[in-house]
Amino acid sequence: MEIAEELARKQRSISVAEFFEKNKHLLGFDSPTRGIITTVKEAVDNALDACEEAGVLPDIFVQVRKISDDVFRIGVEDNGPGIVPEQIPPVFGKLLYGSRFHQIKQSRGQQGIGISAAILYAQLTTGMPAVIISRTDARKKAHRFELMIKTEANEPDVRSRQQVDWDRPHGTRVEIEFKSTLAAKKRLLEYLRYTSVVNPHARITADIDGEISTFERVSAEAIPCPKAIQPHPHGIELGTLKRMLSAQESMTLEVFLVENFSRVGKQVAREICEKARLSGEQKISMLQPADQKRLLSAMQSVQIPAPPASVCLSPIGEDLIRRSMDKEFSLDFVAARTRPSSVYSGHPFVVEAAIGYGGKLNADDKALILRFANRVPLLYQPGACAITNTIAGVNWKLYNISQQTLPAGPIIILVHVASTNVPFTSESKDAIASIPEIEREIGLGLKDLGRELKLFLSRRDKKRVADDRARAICAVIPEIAIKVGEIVEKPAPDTQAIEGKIMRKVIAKRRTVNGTVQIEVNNYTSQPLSLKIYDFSPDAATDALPKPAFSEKSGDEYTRVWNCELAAGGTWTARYGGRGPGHLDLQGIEEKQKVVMDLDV
Amino acid sequence: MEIAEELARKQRSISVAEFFEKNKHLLGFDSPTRGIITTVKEAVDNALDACEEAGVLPDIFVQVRKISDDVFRIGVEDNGPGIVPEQIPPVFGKLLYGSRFHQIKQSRGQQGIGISAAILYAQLTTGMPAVIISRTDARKKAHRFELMIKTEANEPDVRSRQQVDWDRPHGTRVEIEFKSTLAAKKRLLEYLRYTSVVNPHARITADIDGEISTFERVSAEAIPCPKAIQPHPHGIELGTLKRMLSAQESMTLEVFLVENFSRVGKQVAREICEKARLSGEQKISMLQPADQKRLLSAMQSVQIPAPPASVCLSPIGEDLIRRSMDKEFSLDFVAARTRPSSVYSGHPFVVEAAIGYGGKLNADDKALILRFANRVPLLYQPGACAITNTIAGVNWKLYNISQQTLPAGPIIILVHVASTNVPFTSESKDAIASIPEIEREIGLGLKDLGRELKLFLSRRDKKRVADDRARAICAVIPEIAIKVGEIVEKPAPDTQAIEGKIMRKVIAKRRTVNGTVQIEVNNYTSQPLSLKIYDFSPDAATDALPKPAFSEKSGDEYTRVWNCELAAGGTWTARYGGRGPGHLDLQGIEEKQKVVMDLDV
Amino acid sequence: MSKKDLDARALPQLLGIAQGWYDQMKQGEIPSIRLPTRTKLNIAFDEASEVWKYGEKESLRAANTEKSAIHLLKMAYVIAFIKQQIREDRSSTLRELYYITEGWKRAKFETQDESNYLIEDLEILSDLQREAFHLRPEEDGASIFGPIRLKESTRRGDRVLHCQDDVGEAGYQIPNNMESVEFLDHEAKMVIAIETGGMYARLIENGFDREEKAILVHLKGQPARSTRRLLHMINEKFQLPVVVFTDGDPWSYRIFASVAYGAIKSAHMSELLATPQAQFIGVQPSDIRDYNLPSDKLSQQDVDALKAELTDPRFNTDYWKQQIHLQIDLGLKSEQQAFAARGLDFVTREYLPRRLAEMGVLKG
Amino acid sequence: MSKKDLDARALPQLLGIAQGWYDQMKQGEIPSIRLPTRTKLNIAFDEASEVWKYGEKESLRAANTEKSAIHLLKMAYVIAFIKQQIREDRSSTLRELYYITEGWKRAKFETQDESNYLIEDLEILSDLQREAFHLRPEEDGASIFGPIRLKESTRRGDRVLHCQDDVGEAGYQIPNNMESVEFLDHEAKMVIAIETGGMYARLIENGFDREEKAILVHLKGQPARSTRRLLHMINEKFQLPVVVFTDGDPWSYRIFASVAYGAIKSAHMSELLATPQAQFIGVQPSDIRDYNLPSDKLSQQDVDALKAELTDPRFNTDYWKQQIHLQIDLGLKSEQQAFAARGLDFVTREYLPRRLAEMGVLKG
Repeated sequence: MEIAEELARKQRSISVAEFFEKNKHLLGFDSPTRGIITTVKEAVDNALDACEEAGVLPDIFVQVRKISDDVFRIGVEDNGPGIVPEQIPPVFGKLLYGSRFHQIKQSRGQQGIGISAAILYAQLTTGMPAVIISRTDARKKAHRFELMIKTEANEPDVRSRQQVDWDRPHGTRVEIEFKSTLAAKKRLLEYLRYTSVVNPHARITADIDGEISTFERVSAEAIPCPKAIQPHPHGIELGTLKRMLSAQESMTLEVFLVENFSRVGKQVAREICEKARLSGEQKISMLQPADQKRLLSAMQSVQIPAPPASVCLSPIGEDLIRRSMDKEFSLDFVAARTRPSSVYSGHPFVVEAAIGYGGKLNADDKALILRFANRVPLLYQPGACAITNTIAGVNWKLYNISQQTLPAGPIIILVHVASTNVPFTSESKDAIASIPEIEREIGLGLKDLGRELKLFLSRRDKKRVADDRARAICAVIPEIAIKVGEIVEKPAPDTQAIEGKIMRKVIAKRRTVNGTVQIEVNNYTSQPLSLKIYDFSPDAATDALPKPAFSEKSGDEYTRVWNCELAAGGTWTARYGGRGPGHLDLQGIEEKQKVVMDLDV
Repeated sequence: MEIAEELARKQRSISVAEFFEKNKHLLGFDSPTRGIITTVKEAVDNALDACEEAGVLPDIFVQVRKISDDVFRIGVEDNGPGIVPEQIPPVFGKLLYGSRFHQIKQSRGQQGIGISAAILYAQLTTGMPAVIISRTDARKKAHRFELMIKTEANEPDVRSRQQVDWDRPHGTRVEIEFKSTLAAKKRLLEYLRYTSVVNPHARITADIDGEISTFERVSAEAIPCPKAIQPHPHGIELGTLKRMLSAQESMTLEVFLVENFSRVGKQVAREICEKARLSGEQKISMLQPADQKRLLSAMQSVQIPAPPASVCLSPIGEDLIRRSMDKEFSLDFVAARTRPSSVYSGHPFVVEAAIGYGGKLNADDKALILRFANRVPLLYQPGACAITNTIAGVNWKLYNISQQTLPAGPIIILVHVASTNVPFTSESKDAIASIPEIEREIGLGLKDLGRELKLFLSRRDKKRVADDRARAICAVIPEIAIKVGEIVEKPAPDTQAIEGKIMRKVIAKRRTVNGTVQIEVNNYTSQPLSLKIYDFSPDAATDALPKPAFSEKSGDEYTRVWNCELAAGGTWTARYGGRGPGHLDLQGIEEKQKVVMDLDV
Repeated sequence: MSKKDLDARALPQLLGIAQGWYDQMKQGEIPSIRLPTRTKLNIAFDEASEVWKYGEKESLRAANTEKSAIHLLKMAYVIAFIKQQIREDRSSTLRELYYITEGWKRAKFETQDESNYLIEDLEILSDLQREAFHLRPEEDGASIFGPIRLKESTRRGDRVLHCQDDVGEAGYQIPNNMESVEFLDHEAKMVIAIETGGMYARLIENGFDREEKAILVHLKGQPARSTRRLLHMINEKFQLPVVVFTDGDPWSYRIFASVAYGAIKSAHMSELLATPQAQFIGVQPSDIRDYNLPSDKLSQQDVDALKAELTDPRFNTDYWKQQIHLQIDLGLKSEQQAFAARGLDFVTREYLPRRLAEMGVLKG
Repeated sequence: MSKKDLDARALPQLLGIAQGWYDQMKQGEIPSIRLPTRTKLNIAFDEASEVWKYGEKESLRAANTEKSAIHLLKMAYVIAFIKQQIREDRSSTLRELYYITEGWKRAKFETQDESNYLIEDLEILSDLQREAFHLRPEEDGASIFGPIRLKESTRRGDRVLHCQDDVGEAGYQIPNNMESVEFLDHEAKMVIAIETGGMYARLIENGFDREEKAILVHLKGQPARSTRRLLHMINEKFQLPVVVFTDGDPWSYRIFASVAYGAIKSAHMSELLATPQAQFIGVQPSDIRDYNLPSDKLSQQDVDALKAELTDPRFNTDYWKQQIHLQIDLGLKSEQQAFAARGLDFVTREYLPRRLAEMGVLKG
């Protein structure tokens, strides 16, 4: 026997399930720690996608329960449309089976691998079947399946199937038992929090081994489900075109173009044919390989409008982003941009960006960066991601934000890329590849937001400048006057004139001199005013002159209130014996018209 | 109609070819530049594997020809056993089809994806079918196929098939047309050079668009082909065990264990059964899930010898590694280690390491690190690789090698990991994952080599110390003597006594003073010697005294030879008129006993 | 000017500043000061006095921010303190002033730099040297050796000293306040200002002061104000030529520039401190080439400094442009003492006589 | 010792070194020298002279490697050069020596450090100061002010000077070579060695030299050898107490240590340079606490320096251990002039009299 024949006997087909069983890391199951996050993520992605397709407000429940030292039972339950019983085995028990791979529209899951892979790895480590409960209608019972996967065949292996009662009128529940750890609990909660930020219409409740966290929805409106579109002529490769041609051999070329591509009407189709030097009337079965190449090149060079993004994409929207960010981080400033849709290699996409400032954020940190693709948070490999790199490429100093590669300060930056085909750098979907069109859109969005943030910061700074000037005039200049008087050996000049001329506000000063507290209020505005003057201090001040209209002790401190009618240019003073530090306030005048100064500090 | 039913209509199966077509980057086809390297690599890997299986000395021809601006035709041809015609379509036209996925042995390719994926991406970008020519026997004709892949079905699409004449008596040739660039030509040649280093039995010839490079073999012995073994009980997971059990339900447990696992004899099988509290006589079909878990845990806790690595692995061997490294880098020092085989998670592996020093290597650079897995060079992602990290973890300063994270200096470090299952960090096979057992072996090998290198360096340093001392005594001390004489106003002391006492060697000195060249040879050994004294200089030296036995002009330089019998303690001198720089040498005395000093420098 | 005269001039100047603020405040204005901006770009050559001074660019500092107001407050405190010092005939160092402000609450100085800068402001505003404020510099004074006689008024009475006959081999130590020194007479033909102590001692050992009738001044690196004042005073009073002898590197050229044209930091004092007639004798970059002096490679910092000098108005002459470009081309720098490589007498027997003749200081 | 005497002693010493090598080579031995190792660990207290000197640890340097042989060759060249200098009554700086070696081929010095180190070797081998080799230090000499009269022999004849009456307000400038100075008489009770110029001037202004009969010596930071030699000479000749007044930080304590015990670099000269009777007056860490002086935080470098001092044999006394530990606890350092925060007279009216009384220098 020839060697070649001997070798031939060993050749075998390999099932895709076998392949992925051996290559766990490809799908994010390389470590038990990460496996738990990947499993939850795949199940939640499916749940959100299903709710979206059914137009339901998602109400998702995530449960992680410890079974033994290293075994955890993960359950994810939604109120989606449910899955018809016949589809449950292939959907959960077969890799590369799903509804979204061939559809051109924004969705979270795409390959039909995620949840089946989770079930595959679970059965590999614990040998336990997955449990699926699903109900499609309140009038019907729920179905409960126990499922495994026949690895050699990549086919579902149904271990049991029964009808059961279930408290949800419709929805799906998956349960998987996994060898894992809870080391990444923080990251898991982070994933759920960020998921809720970009899915403001979803309520997510998590029960992580008894510890409950709820991420409430900020919007009670279900988001419209994106609809699939035809491929765009700019976005296909020769191999795909050939395939499409051979599937519909009896059509004429013009009809083929019009019916199979988005944005191609008769006018455009004719233009393409002309450019390719082909007749629109000929049957496509007649096209020679050289014709096909010319056709492709014509399709890609003719001007064609961008694909209809509004149909197939579902951005979150500026208002909802602002609200969800504010909910999670209580910000001083937040702005969001949803960019107009754009296109790369024929794939439509929309970039959304938001910037938040202040609030609970730490001023000493680097900016917090939240990356999302099709409403799914990206948790790993920030350094490899176009979002991170574009943020680093913006000159933040232009917007008065300090920057060391990445911007720094109490800042949060959110970027969401929605597309019919998000270009991930790897199948584990951790980072977005560097596509110039996408980077350009992210950059434009961020710069726009940067300008808005700068405006906010400069307004804040202006207020600071005004305060600074008030301190100079009301606190320091009087001291200069005293010292200068001493030098020239004359009485110190009165600095009230300066105060009035420059400030045109109401100025209240509080000062303690030799055991006497002096309060002075000057009305430098052009209006007579009715003021309430509040003074807080530990002094009883029974000798106060004039007598306060009100005086009360609360805790260790007294509160005194005087009412005072003050003409334009008028001055009001009060004094009492005391030495404690205190605090002054005015009512009856706008905040920006008032200056309160503690001269004891 | 229920929503669930509507959704169900859209569910479809996805072919693995479709999946990989959409996810190019997973297999290293993400950029046109890298695609060309990946394609050559997959084809060369297959060629080497095939030759190995057939026991043939590989003779591989790689050809890259530019067809148009961005289209290249890649051809790879081997003298392997060839492929029988019926197998050619599935081997090249179907992803996940191959002979090595289910075999436990060292091989380059494994998944049955690589070359088919290359054909898939080629047809996607150029629409051109791949051409395969294969011949299995000199007595038969070759078969020529034009092949494409039906993506939706992951099945071959044979476009033509014919018998042809071919000049190779047996072997296979693949031709693929690819949209690509030659930007990575240097890297491609690097890949071939390094491949030849770890496959010293292979001759590789490359014709890169007309530029020919040949990497000659250093060994004319075909390497023995590794043989597949049974899985080792320590290396399987519950899912796999269950699958094996259900495939052979009628066996008894003991027979099952003995027949299906390597290193399990009756003795071990009984021990496992005992530990699992199961009877070896019971039919395996009777095992309950809980029994299966106990069985697995027993299999993994019983002491079992490591798998038979010598059968399934094929390390290169120390001698061949040394020879191929020396061939490529002309080193001053080279040492290699093939470590004893070891095992991780039941997978046998062997680590080989080598260190080279000096030669053509640059002294200012970081060490050059060559990483290999199953005789395949790893070119990308060095930072993520256990080899790099282990090298960085060794304290090289202990071996007198400077180190800044990685060792530095004129050093080359080679590490080869051979295993039935190399744990790559990703499917593009760029880096080895951090497995403690493997890292330990790499570390031990490197430390061993480090000690040897240290020995070499210290011998070299000792020679330097001796030379240094000779310069001090023969060149500097005479100058000290002159200066000291000047200070104390006496004639300079004779320093010959010191030379003799300390050196006990033959010392030859050459000095030019005022137009006279003086040569002095002192025999400070205790033996009479017969010496030949060679003097090279641009001077004709017709006045030389004594007259040389031989004098000849060659080029611009004269060579003179004197014969001289020199008693122990004796001195011989010669002089001639001249001023040119020159060069002295002695014959008739061992290298380490001789000191030649040019006092003009 | 005698000490009393100086005090009589200083007090009204300082009080004038305070009075200005007083008047501003009386009129309901925010007190302010107006100062020239102190950068390289704002120094200009004054044809009349032949020195570089601050130019037209001024900045207004009004007390309308907390920072500026506190700056003026500090200035007021300092003026009051100086007034007291002058009245009591006391003096103090800038460092002491810094510590004294410790008790000034809001007017306390944060750093030593702050007090230095503030005193410079006062110098500019009052057109007086800090010595007039009874403030002593911390810096080390230089030494002088040569045929010149001077009178120093000290707290213990006047001292008359001849700088060859009445001093040790190290020479006469210049006091901090040159205003108390008066030069009486001399038998010299020139003044040589020398950067390093080694070369100063070499010239003394070789008797250069006697043989060539030279007054030797040891600059001790970048010269202190009192040293520059001394050179100015001798040159002004006796019209003696002044030459500057330094190492051949960019930092040393700045020493020459500060002697001849004034330093940027004290451009407001240039009329009192600078000696525009001073000439640079060496080490010139062309000397490094012509005498093949032992040298070091220029560092990147050196090259950067040379390039900065090309943009400095004080070096904007053909001579300097040529020398600096030459040095950048050579890529080398040499020290004064590098002449020792040609023998210990080379510098006094050959180099200096040749250069002095070239420059017209020594006739043939 | 007169210059002639010194020369008469130096020449035979140097020739003796050369003769030693000559004899070694005559006997067929490799020439070598033997030197104490110069590290902190090899200095020891010498009971007889009460100073810290190099201890027993020696290293042999034989010409048996190219590097060592060249070192000895260089030494031979330098000895020949010094011999010539002494014969011709010339002198030079170390920097000049470095440049002179330019023409010495294999014996040419690579760096300035090399010549410094080699001269130190020769000092140790010959038991003489470098001044005896007619080598001048580059360093700046200090100044002295107070009731003391001295005679300096210069090339131009002897000068007799009183350090209050015959000098300017900056005092008498110490020459590089103190061997040419002889102290004649004095009316002083003590010598105060002061780190900073500001404090030196403050004591002069406040008349402390007159009122308390104190000789004030300005150390100018880490004191040069000539300054330490001066303190040693006054103390030895007149048995006057010497107190050292520095800033309150670890670097200043090293100034005190080098005055009192000698520097590690010149431990071989300790008998001539150190003044073991010298006492530290302040600023003490306890002063920072007791007088609440304005202070700065210790940097990590400061703390490291303090900790290094705890292992330095020169600070191995209860007093210093206590003060240094206190300072580390406080985490603070203060400058001398920080006393100004309590008024310009505080240091002379209160602090110094109190400390001098405590130390027994001033009787109550």
